[in-house]
Amino acid sequence: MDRNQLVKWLQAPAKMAHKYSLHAVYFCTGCGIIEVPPTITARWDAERFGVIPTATPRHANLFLITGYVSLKTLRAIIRTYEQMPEPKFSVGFGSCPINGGMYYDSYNTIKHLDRYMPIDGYIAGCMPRPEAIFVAVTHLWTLIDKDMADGYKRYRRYYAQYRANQERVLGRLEWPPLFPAGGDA
Amino acid sequence: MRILGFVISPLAALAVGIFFLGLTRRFMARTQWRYGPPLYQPLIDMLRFFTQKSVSHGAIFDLGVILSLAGSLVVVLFLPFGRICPLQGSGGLLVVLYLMLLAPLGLALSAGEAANPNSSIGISRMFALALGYEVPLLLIVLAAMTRYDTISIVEIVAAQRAAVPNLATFPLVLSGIAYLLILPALLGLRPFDVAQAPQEISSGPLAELGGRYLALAQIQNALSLFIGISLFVNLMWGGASNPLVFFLKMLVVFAFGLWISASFPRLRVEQAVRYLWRWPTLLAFVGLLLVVVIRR
Amino acid sequence: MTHSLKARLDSVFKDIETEAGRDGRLTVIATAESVVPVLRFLKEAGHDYLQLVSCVDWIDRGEIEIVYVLSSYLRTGGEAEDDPAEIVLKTRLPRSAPSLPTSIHVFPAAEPYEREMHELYGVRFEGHPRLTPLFLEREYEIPPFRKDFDTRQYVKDLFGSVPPVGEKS
Amino acid sequence: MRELELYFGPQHLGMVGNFSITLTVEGDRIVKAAANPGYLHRGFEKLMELRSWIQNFPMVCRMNVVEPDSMEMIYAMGVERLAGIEVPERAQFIRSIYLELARVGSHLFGLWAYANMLGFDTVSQWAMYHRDLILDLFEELTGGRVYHIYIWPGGVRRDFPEGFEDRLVTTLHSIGGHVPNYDAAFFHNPVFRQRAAGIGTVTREDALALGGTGQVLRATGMGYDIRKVDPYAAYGRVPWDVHTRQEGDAYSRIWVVRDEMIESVHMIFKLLDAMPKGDVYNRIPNPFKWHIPEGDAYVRCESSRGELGLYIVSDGGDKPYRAHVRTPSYPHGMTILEKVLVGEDIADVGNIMISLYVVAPEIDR
Repeated sequence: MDRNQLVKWLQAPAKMAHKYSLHAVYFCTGCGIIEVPPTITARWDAERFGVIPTATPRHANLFLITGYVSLKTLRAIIRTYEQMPEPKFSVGFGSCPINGGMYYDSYNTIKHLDRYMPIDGYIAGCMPRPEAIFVAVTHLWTLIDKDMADGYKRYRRYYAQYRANQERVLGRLEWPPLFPAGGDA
Repeated sequence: MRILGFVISPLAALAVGIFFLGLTRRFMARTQWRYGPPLYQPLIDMLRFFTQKSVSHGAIFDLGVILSLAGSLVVVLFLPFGRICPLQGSGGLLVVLYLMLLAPLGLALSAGEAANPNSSIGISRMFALALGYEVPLLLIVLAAMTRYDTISIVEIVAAQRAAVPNLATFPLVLSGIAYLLILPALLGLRPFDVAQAPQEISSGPLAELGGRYLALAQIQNALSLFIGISLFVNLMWGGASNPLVFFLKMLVVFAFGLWISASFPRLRVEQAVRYLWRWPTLLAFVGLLLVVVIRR
Repeated sequence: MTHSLKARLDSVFKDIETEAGRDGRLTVIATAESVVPVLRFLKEAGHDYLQLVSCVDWIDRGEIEIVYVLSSYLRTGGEAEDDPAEIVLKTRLPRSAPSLPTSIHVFPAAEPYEREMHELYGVRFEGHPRLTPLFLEREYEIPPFRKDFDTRQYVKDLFGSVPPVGEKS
Repeated sequence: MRELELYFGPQHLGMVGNFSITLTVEGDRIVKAAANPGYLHRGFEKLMELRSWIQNFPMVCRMNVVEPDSMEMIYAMGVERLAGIEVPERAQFIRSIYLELARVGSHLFGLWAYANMLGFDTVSQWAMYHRDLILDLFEELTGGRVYHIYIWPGGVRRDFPEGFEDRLVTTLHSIGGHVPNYDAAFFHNPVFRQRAAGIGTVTREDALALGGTGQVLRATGMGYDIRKVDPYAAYGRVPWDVHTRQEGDAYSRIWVVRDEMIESVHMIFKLLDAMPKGDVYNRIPNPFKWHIPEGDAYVRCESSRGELGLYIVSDGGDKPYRAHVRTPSYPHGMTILEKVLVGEDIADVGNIMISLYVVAPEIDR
């Protein structure tokens, strides 16, 4: 730990703790999940940087959406995202959450994930290599440092719009709104 | 001095417990051919949990978590750490055994309030496992109490330090081995981590705990590591005259636990209970029997 | 000697066509009513392995074709032996209201395939105990695997209409 | 006792893939299980109808992310059967080596998943590390870590690079050197035996009636392997054995996987020795104007999880008219899983599912 880090730790301990303790929800949303086990195991060992998978969304603060999102999965993803405690960060993994990727004309996968839930960053590629996950994590660190990883704030702010988009593709959602006031906007 | 003990003892226990948590992750990482996180990683995690938004599921939920932590904290006060032991005069082993049950009870309360099916399964597994290790643990503790004719832990430690190893201490070796056999179950380590089993029931009782509550549960976990090991060192390995030696002894015991933990997959709960009721119970029973016979 | 089974089939069932192909393959074309009896006959003849139930939408002919691919676990078949290695049983149904008796009493393995065909092609399997939704989340007017379901247009209509979230400019 | 409905998955640490099961339980016993797939449904076969014959190669491999190579193989076989393309001898050998390598990688992934499910992180991490060494070989050969798109109609995309064979042999030897470690730590581990023996028993009758293949069937004592039954690529050219066990439970399935992995490595060595020189592909027509004559075909090959089949129809156009993939996980994950789970303990759901080696994207497609 160099001196710069130490100063940062003293100035903003909470922020630094969020940076170095990214616990990811283990949710195999698509084929990107195949590169997660190498990342968290012996070859790349993401635990060096505090990134580990957890079993329940309540413990997590990082949501890696690994690959295409079908409609049935979208429902589960929104549930999971809403269960995570704030502050929480979400990263889209692979081309498919960005714009549908090679499933651009599939009737059952959604195309722009950021219209249904906030995304703090994307990792492009099909499949992105494990190194790309590390690059993404360092980018996320920078974003957290600069208070730019504010997806959860956006979710609160534009909740009415997000909820409307979710209901447009999924039909009526069976759970009550997370923010009953409908957000600020 | 005694007042100071009330502060130092829990802090020392906490420090040791959290160090053990970090050590677990580091040790596991090395057996798995990786570097692993820094030793202070549990501290970072706890800091994050504390600063995250926590969702409460009601008053009982809060109370349960606090109860389990408080129970463990009080137990720590009864356990000599080297010479530091704030509550040496009162209670002793029986109170410790009693209070050790508070921790799972508190978690059960909060899990019941959270109404997550995984938590409920975890709790029932936790109590089944407790049922498994309480029997040999009681026999072991009884053996120690009968041998030294006291229920005070401090006096047991003193008696062990005074006595020269002879034939009369042999039965306690059996009890000691029995204790080592149930140690992973007591600490909730791998072959017996049925209650949390992330792959089966999503962390069980902890499934609904988030933010602050999870941090408190982690602290409780650290303390329970301390309690399980220090009880062994005090009862079976003669304690220590200063905290450093005591810590080193604990480290050796914990390393043994980790070694077991790294080399076995998880048992099912009924298999775990069957195991606990077979060999450790048998050994502990024989130990107790011999202690009684030799005393006659 | 692919002919023996072919000849037996021809003699037992009147309303089927059989055609021996290369590589020990036998194609049988049956009517909707004779599918289950033919399957039962083939199973008793040793072709006990239902590999696949598939479905082809021949939109130009106005037909939906259900395809059963059968082979045998024990006999490898081929020219040297008595039986064909692979039997493809086809039946053609009208596109407007495709309906067929279920074959799960003969081949339990057909159960999920029939559910899938029901969902993706809208083929009714009479007597199937659970024709509940399998894969799909939304309901579709035209079953999505039919040729007249334009997935690109559908995507444009559904997902293209979802607006981006943020400050409205 | 009260019956209770429990949802297992889709967000679950012990589960590989996005899949859920609705369980009806009585206490800890499962009374009824209903597989609930569809979380990964993309309408693959529909999308394949919209892409030309050659454009479909990047599509098919994405159907199964754990072992994409057998998917490429099956599609190439289907196209070759329909279009009547011959494959040069050397390409057949390269395909076999490539597929066997993929099988080892896939089985190591399965071992990771299984050990991880049982909470045995030590072995699971070793397995994942060794799989990564194999992925490195793939990367050198094809340029991709996960998706390779290496097999083409009429052969393979390129020959082995200079010195690749040596590196292949070295890597496999170094992984093989760890087999005693795996045996001591995992396969002969008494706790593993306790956890897996007698769990999730599939009887041979059930496996046959419900369409079981692969190690599910081989663990019941039946040596059914498409590589022997209906040899493709170069599997008929070298001698090798099919490994079976009798019990049909999770323990014997994992043992079959282990034996198969070792057999695959031996097979690669034999194939390397017997490999002839020559071309690795036959020219195909201009892919943009490639029309394949009308007809239909069913082709099959042995993937690491069982029989993989493809029913492909051409109407004489430049795109497949219909393609239907028969994936091994489909019967294993739906009919067999639903049958086997009844009467088991809820603690063993993930255990059984992974020992059947169900890969969810294969079911949903």
